[in-house]
Amino acid sequence: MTQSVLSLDDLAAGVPDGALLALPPDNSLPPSALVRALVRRGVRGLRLLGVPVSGMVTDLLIGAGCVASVQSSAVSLGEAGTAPRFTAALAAGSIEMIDATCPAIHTMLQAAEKGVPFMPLRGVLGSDLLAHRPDWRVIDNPFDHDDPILLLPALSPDVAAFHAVLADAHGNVWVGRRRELATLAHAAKRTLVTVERIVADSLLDDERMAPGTIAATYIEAIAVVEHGAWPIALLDEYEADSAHIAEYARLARSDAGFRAYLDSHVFARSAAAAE
Amino acid sequence: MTQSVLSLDDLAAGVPDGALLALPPDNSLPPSALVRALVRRGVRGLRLLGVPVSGMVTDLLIGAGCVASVQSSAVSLGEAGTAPRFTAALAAGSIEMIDATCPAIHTMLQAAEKGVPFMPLRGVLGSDLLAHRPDWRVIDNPFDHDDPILLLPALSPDVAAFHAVLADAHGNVWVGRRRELATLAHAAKRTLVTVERIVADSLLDDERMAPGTIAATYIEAIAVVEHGAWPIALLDEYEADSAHIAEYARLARSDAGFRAYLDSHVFARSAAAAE
Amino acid sequence: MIAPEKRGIITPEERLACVLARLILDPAAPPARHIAVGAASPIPAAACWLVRTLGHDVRLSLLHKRTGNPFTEGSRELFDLAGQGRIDLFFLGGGQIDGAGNINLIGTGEWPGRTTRFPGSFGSAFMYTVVPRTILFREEHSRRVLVPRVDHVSAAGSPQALVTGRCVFRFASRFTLASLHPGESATSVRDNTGFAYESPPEVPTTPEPSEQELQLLRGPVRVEMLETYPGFCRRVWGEN
Amino acid sequence: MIAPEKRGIITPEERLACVLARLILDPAAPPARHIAVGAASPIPAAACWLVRTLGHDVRLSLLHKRTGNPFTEGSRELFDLAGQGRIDLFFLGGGQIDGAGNINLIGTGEWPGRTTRFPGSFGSAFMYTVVPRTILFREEHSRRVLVPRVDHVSAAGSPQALVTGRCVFRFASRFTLASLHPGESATSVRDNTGFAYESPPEVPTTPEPSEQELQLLRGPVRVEMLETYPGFCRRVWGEN
Repeated sequence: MTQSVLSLDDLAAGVPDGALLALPPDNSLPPSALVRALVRRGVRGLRLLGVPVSGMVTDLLIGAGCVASVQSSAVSLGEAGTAPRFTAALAAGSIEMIDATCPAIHTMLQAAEKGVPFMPLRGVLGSDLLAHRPDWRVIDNPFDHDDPILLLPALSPDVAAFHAVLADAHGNVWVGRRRELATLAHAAKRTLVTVERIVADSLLDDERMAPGTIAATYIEAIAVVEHGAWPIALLDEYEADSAHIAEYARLARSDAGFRAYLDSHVFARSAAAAE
Repeated sequence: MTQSVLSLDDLAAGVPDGALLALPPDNSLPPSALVRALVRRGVRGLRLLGVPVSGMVTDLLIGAGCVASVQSSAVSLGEAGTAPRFTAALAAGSIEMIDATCPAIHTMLQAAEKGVPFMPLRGVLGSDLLAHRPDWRVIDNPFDHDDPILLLPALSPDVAAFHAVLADAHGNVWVGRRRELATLAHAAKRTLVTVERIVADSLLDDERMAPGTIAATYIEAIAVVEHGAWPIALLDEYEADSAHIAEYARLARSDAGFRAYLDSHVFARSAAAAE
Repeated sequence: MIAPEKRGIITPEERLACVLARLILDPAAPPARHIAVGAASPIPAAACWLVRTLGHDVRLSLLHKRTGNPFTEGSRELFDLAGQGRIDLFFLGGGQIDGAGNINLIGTGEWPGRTTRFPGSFGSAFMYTVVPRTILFREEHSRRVLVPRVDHVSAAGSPQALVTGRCVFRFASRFTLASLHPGESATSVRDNTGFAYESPPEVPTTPEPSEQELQLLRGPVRVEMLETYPGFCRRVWGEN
Repeated sequence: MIAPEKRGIITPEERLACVLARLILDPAAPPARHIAVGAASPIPAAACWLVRTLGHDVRLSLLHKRTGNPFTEGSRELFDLAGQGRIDLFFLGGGQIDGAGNINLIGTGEWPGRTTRFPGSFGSAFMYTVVPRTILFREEHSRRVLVPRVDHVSAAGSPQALVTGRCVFRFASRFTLASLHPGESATSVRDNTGFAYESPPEVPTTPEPSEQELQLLRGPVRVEMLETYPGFCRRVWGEN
């Protein structure tokens, strides 16, 4: 295989400071362990992209001071409530927020996937989002009259990262029905993936596994991290650790609480060694 | 389930004369048995769409006088050579040919899938296809200077038809990695599917089957037809009957030979009863 | 099944689910054959399941259903479905909602919500205009939420109705008070609503759930909801 | 493995595969890290496998490989890949090819090929301009195929080269004769070529396959090709 199987830290080293880093939200295989490794490494100035919204790992990166800007359609901890470090950073003015709406982010990634400079999207025209997105453009539909329509520019993340269930020996990775990750990998310049495990047989040789597989073509490097999505759920592999997420939500309300969380669950030798 | 499980003939009755009927080519689950039932029914004036090219069932429909026009990027029997009835009908001027190029057809279907009036595509500009596609339009890329780009209109087939491996009791159908059929079903107004068999358990409950599944939302009706792709291959279920296809290619070179083929393999009581 | 001390007591959640179910089935509105429901919307989800268990042939797409999730094209499929015209009805909420039907999920104060930040617009800017019917739903009914003019418009549209913890508003270019939930009055609604709305001289009381509706909610609807909304089920219908 | 009567005889297909392999590896051209090969292209496919078995790290996407097909996004994925800039090299043929590098897959006579209809343009109108390197390949080298001006332009582009059963042309705004296959002469090529091209005073002979190349073609390449191109393998390399 041309993909490298790396240690988690070496995979994290592949995310340069200042990168436009695309991350899926908490229902779509976020790379939680990789993000903790990024925090340990002390990455700085990340420009995060929520695909199409953002969850706990985004809040963690913001709290740890790794983030310059967030482009997303929402930042939230889901059932656990608002994203406290995100909210605090916005109030402090320490990060830039670039608001979007879910289908617009999908569309911008699809334009990059197709290699076209833009793609249209219906709706959105009555929203104040438009006034804050100088990169979005309204044109008259050339196929009709009096029909303004939004054009969105292609968006190609520098790095996409997610936690897949498994990879095969050829570097193909399996994400089940979370096919937005395939679009993301197609659109991104580089894709880094953590997986629970590596299997020997080619995923592409199995008609039942192939449809949920992202071909190795799109994958730059892989690290094996068991429970790499924890505390987030991973398809039918394991459920969310709701108690832990609630604890995070509680601690992260204050700077001190967030520091304590980092010390216990990100920086502590035992936490790092587990990954 | 809201989908009906019909007999093959009742499914065929769902394709009205003159419909814009989208059909996949010979590597992508063509509904061969359904097409034979359409020929027996005597459907007329079909406007066929190749997704994105056309194979044996298109040639068969043309030869049987069912077709008014073909929009496709190529019509061919693959290894068995040129499509003889297509070629004869074009020489006779009895069908209209609307030439396209593969990614343009994918793009037009994706525009319909997204509910946008058009979608751009790179390339194509030097091709004579453009002069013969008044529905295609070149504009200046609004995001750049001196950058002409092709816009393709959304294309929503009246009916899409294909032969899937299986359906579940809820009407979800499984097509493996032939995901262009998902895009097609999303884009089409109505989708009719034949399947080898129906399984009891929901395909959507199985993370390994779900990614190759088209949800019942998009499926109007299903008929169970064993070997419904024959003589074409069906994924890992069965291989192509190359000898039969070669025989078709040979017989279909002449009007008389094609009639003989129809009599033996489409109209004969034994042939019809087998479906 | 239902904790004894709750038996017979109709919870606000049950009442709201029934209100939403009746709006879904409103014979004056275009039929809702396919409804999509977001993750943080257990009451709208309960309303949809109630409609289903009442015997209506409606397709439900629960966005965050973990097993049996109907989306196999990834998270863009909901929006593509809506773009295709295949979603008839969607529910939206808002940190702020104004009298023109605008919703604000961005925040208050200077853009992008320097005073109070809300989570963000999600798909609202698209869904509100593309889906034929939208029901606005927000339990909190206060001048903080229902404002004369939202600070920022996440999405603009024409809702079928706005359902709150106090009342039902119908919408036709502006809101009209349609019914008051038990315990509310024209005055209590007026006092807690920041935007102007029509108020007929006689405002009916929101009908209570029927015995059949309650039985369905507490039986088959609860069973369907358990996997996706365990916390909600526990809170409304008790343990086990 | 190889039928005794064929041992030692280099077939035209083997020669052409080696010619294409050398063009793929041309150090003057941008590197070919990912090559896509169409269904009806066994010789280009053999060339690609030869490059692979020679030890070069090149990714191959065989469009109609039945098992292990790398495309899991359906048949549009090839074109999206090309649009992303991830395909470095593609092969195209043509019912007609002209001296400007245009190819015609539509047909001859009045549009859309009323005299002789070809199958259609496939993805050529896109791939030829979007993929950085295109090698044109057509075994038949005749005035019927190589024409002054194609009747219809399926696709226009700048090929790296045109390889036929008689010779290799390189391209830079027009074709230049680069090498003659064994048995051909400047005259035989001139007589059978309908378009004008540059011809240097001395045209080298196309080098024969090396012993290593032949062994790889007849061994591991043949094994890789068997599933997708059984008829071709039988014809070129005999039974079993």
